[in-house]
Amino acid sequence: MTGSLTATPADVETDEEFRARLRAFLTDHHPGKRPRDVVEGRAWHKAWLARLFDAGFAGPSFPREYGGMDLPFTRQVIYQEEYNRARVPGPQGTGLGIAAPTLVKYGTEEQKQQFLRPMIRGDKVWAQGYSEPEAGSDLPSLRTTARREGDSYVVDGQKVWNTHADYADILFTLVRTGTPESRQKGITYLLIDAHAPGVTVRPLRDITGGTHFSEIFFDAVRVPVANRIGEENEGWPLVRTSLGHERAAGAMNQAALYRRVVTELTALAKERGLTADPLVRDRLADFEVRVRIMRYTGMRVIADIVSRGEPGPASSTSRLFITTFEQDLHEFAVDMLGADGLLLRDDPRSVQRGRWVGGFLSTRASTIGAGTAEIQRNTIAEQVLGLPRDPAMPPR
Amino acid sequence: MTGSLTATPADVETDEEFRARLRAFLTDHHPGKRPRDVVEGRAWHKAWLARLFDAGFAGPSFPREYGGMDLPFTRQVIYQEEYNRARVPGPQGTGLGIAAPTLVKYGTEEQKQQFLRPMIRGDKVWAQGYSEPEAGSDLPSLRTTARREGDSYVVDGQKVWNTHADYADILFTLVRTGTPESRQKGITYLLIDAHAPGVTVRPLRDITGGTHFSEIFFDAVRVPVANRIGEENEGWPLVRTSLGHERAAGAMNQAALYRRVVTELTALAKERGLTADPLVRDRLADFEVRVRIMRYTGMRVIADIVSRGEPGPASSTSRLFITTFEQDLHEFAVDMLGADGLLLRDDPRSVQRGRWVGGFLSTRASTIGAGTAEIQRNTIAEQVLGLPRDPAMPPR
Amino acid sequence: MTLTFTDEQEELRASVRRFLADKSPSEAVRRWMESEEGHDPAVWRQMAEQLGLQGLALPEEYGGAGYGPVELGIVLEEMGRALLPAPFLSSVALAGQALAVSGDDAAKQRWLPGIVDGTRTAALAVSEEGSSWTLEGVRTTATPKGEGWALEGTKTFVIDGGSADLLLVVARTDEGPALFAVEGADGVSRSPLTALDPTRRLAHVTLEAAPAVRVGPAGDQAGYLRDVLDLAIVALAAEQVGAAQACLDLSVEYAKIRVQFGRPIGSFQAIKHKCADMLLEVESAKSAVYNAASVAAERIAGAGEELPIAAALAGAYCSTTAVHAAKETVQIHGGIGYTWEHDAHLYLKRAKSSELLFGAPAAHRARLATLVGI
Amino acid sequence: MTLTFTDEQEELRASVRRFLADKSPSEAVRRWMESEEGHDPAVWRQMAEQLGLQGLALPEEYGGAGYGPVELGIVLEEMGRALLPAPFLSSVALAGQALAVSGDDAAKQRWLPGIVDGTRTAALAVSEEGSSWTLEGVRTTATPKGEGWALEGTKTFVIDGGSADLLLVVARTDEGPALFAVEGADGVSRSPLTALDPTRRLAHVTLEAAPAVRVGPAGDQAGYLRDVLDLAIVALAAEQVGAAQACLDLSVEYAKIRVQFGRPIGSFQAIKHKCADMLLEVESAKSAVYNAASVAAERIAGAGEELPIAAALAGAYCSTTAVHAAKETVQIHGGIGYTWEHDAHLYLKRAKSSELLFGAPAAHRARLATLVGI
Repeated sequence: MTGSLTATPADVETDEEFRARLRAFLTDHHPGKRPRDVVEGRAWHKAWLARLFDAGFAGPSFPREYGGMDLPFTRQVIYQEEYNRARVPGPQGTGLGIAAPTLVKYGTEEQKQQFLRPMIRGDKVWAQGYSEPEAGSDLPSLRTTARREGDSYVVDGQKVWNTHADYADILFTLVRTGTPESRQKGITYLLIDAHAPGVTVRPLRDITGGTHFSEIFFDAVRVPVANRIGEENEGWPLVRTSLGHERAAGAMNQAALYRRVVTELTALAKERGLTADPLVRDRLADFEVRVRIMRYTGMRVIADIVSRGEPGPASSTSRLFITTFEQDLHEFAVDMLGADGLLLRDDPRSVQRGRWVGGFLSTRASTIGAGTAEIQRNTIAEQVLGLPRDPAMPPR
Repeated sequence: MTGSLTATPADVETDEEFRARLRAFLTDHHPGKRPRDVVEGRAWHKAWLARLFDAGFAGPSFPREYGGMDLPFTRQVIYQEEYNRARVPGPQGTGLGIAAPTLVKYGTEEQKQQFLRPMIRGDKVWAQGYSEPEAGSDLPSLRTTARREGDSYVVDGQKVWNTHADYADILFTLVRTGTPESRQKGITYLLIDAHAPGVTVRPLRDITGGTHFSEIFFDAVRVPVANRIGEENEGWPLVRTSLGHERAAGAMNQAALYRRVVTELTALAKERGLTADPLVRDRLADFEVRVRIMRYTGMRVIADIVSRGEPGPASSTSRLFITTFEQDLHEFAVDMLGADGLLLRDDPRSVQRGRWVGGFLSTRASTIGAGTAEIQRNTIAEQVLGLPRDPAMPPR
Repeated sequence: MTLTFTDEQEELRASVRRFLADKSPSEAVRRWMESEEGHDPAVWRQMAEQLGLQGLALPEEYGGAGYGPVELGIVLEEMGRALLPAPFLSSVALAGQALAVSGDDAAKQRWLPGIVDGTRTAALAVSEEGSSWTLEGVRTTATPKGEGWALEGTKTFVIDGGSADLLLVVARTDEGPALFAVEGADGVSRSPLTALDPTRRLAHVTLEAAPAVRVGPAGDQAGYLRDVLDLAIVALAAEQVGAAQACLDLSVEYAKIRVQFGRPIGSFQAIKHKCADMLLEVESAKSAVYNAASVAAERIAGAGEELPIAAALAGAYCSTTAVHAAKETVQIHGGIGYTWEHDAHLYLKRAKSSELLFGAPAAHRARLATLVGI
Repeated sequence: MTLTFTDEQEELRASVRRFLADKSPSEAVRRWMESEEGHDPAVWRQMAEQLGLQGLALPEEYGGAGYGPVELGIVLEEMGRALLPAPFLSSVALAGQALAVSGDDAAKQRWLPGIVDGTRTAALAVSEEGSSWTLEGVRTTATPKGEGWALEGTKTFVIDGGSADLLLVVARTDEGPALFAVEGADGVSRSPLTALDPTRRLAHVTLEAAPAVRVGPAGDQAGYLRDVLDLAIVALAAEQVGAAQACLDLSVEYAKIRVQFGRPIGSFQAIKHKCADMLLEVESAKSAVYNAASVAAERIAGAGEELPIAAALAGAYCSTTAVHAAKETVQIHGGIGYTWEHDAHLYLKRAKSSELLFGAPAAHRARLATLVGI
């Protein structure tokens, strides 16, 4: 399976040759349009990821012994550029982006051997189990408990805002093993079989009317102690496993995505004769400014990583920049379209199948999920600028 | 001196007759243009106030026995409208607006007799001594001390941001008589003779280049105990003496002032051909919206006071509304004028003697002085909306 | 100009609020918004029979109570607060007021009693494809035919246009735009729109030689049509203010009870400042809309020349306020505010929809600029 | 495109920062801004002699070091940070770069060596009354006269135009706009402007049959003039970013030490969020200006067709960032930030002034819109 990788090792191939080879593969094997049916779509997606893996083009940043490509960072960037350019589907679930780096850093050799390859190949879909109804921005207050019983933990509690959990195989989950007041000091990181008895996943309807998130209920779910990553009560630092490089590449992907979106919005505005309005032009120009800056910042962060080994402060504000940008952009698009912008996807008269109004709704989550914009600003202020903590906040 | 008042008592005169009589007086006795020279200007100002008082037209809200007019509230509004319309100078110093209501409520009969009439007539100019360099938004932490010695207090310390202090006769001042940690519980309210030995008033140059504020230094200044308003260590509640009605009338005055200013700015924009730009038109229209709302809110607050005896929540946000408005307005004016907007008063080519760029600078103080905009928002949230206090803040 | 309320008006507000809390709580709103009809006919009847709301601001000679835009504004503010799904805005505030100011006694006699007693509903059709809430954008034509007229054109975003018994349609004639009444299905095809706000029904209406009756006194060049549009804007602004106030209330309540990091989130400055800014905007929006309603009342009494200015001002400011308040409400509620179960999204959808139906804020400002001579 | 700096470039930044901290601290800035000359001639000489800053980005054949806009940007960023009052932007970045890209060997030979060694200064005169930093707004005319040309017109907001030994003036000819060199007082009257920013001298220049030499190769229609204007915008943007960073640093430092209510004000969310937003903008502005400088370098090397876009983008974003940062700095400092003694107002004045000198942000965006085909 790793044959194709070793056949053209990085040290004999130039960056541009690598780019060409990847581009050729992605073009030649492009899986075409996703089937409309959700279940068929997932199978189609899985088949694509397996093909990608089998050709040696999966897991660009992960070690070869676990099925990854182990690319140097500059080449990871090339990989992301080409992948994005080809418009082929990315990983299913959130395992590769979040759980995999944690496993690589904190997992035992057995765990890495067991879990990484099927994850990278896409055979197993992973979903996150962090958030809880009562512990939103204050994750350290989580209440889902795990009680040790012999070689197992028994898990009880509820998680929420879990993307992909409705078809996931493995849930990487934070549970409380310490006292209720133990906060960060009593949290353990467990991998839970989503198909185990006692696990119930219920789709959660959100403001878009869709079910992009789920709730997970654990009712006396038995989890082998072997599925614990790191030590008991020492799971908290694992949440913070630096995604530095992935995050930088992710920001570049977002920049490329929104580059297309701004171009499409501008085309729409012109098509409808709206650019005659200087107020519309001014706003569109502002989005043009911001989407370009998004790309320059991404490049700057990457350049810093390559030349100094670490990103500068610009990397800390990327997410806030992007999330506020995408909210502003979608809302402006609706405003620009006027009442026509209100028509939803299902309306035959909707503009571009209601994508803008849909985005207006879904991007409300951008400044909430994975830490609200307010929490992000706190973090930037404290961790990057070194401003003092609020004395009435629990210690970090 | 009160003869003219009793000659036409409110109960035999209709509101419209009162308005006509006041308007006639203000028109007939309009003092003309203020002399350029600062000292001459102050004397001219004083003479006007004395003439106003002698005609029975000073201190609309204050009791007659101390020289005021004791007008019912509706008539105070008429008074303010006419006064503002006539464009005659208002009171000198900040005594009438701030200290007088405190004196009326907390002063002894002797103090009222001694201080109010000369203040209302403008014979004595009053200035405030609250702020200190270290106690900005956190006024209860003030450090200027007053030590009791027989029939006197001996005052030492420094005050800052005192308007009119450079020509004031009386400084109404907060001093610490309790322990350094006593906060609100150790503050006393003193009237200090600005000409007493040990008082030094030093003009403070601000960002406009002008000296609109002063610093006051107290070096062993002896203040008679008779000049204490309220009890020792019980001065803090005096600071909060409700200015309810005056504040509502003040907001109406601001609305009338800015009504003129927006009209003038629009005229300037048209004169320079700038209203052809839809971006300029949109901003001007927004100021038009806001300045009209300012007036409606003022009227609404007054209507509530008249009909229910107290203003609604709208009165709590007026100041924030006005201060952000005046900042936005002046900055926009400079932006609209482009580089020409940068020329200062002294430049012969300046636009309207640099009033807009001057306003751009001076309105920076609007969101700082008398409680920053941030503190104002806290207060609104806590006192009007009932949101809980920050647990790390000292008790109020 | 009155900017405060009498005891009687406050009592009206209180009784409408009680009625809606009782008859149209969130569960009911959600049930009816997903229904075929879109609203509860029983509640609609009770509104008419018990409270007389449909007739409150319509003339006494047709069964109404003869109050005006100020009282109507109070009712609409409460309906906005409760997100009531009902054809009240369309039938009473838009069509009802349009008939009332038409000066056409025959038309009033014919249609107002049914609107007043709630047995019939009407809708006002102004916007067309690519246009907004303006007379200038009207391309639908009316040509004389027999005793009446024939209408040709397409109207869209007609509020409750799918269910209304009577359509009042703005159309062009050789003498300028005028208002026409269309009843029955002859030449009329209506299709529902699937749009952002689930609590309000919108329709697309195609008119092909649809028989119509002209509304408006003979010889009049439909000068009152601008008033019709402005009264609608003022009515919607009242609804928006009510919704914004509801958002503020929801946010403040939640901020007091939601605990994070061991303390209520309302003790954090970021949340406090958001709420304080919302209060500022809500109070300012009230000033704008109370003024506008007051001017509208004067207008109906024959004065109130400032109505176009007051309406444009209220339309611009209240729209922005309601959308901002709703967005902040979602944000302050965090994850819960993003769920279908919480009402925050209903306010967001109502606010965003209302912001664009009668012209976006910038369009209102542009009109205001012209009106005040900028 | 390079968006990170080499060790050599970082060393350049460090040495310029050290030099300015040593030679031009706040006290010196304040002393010289109130002086007749407006800057310290000794520091100016040392900049040339010890660091060679004036020649850093100018061609080697005229005594320069031959670096380009990226290195010049680093220097300007540091000067913006230090609010250095000196004719560097005008003489080196505006006039020096204009000459360098003119393609006119004679002009370069004649004037660049003096600019490079700091013995002479030059200024670039573009704006006229009622116009801004555009070629379209130029009404000053140049007519052939003898061997040279005669200029007629009025230039304003000329940075350091009062003291410059050489004026480079954009004027109209029958063949379009072109650049002209004016030396001496013949036909030239200069008067200082009293404007917002005390750290930068501006002049009003009247030209009445002023003898001039055309700059630019024969036959060229001055196509490089757009580059001249864009290079100026990029240079100013670098200064703005430096000033914005200084504002952020001042604010963060103050927020750490200023105690109110028994705790540093930096522990309050309101202050934290202001600082976080400033960081976001400053970092974004850096991305904009580093890209622009990099494109400018490509442009000078004969490519970089995106320069107009990159310059408009940097001009729009960096202007706004610097003004916002300066306003927040005043606000965060409270009363002390409103005093003449604190530097906050100097940054505010520099930022507001820079925002408007070469076209306001909306003008940059309008140009960008056209350039990218919006």
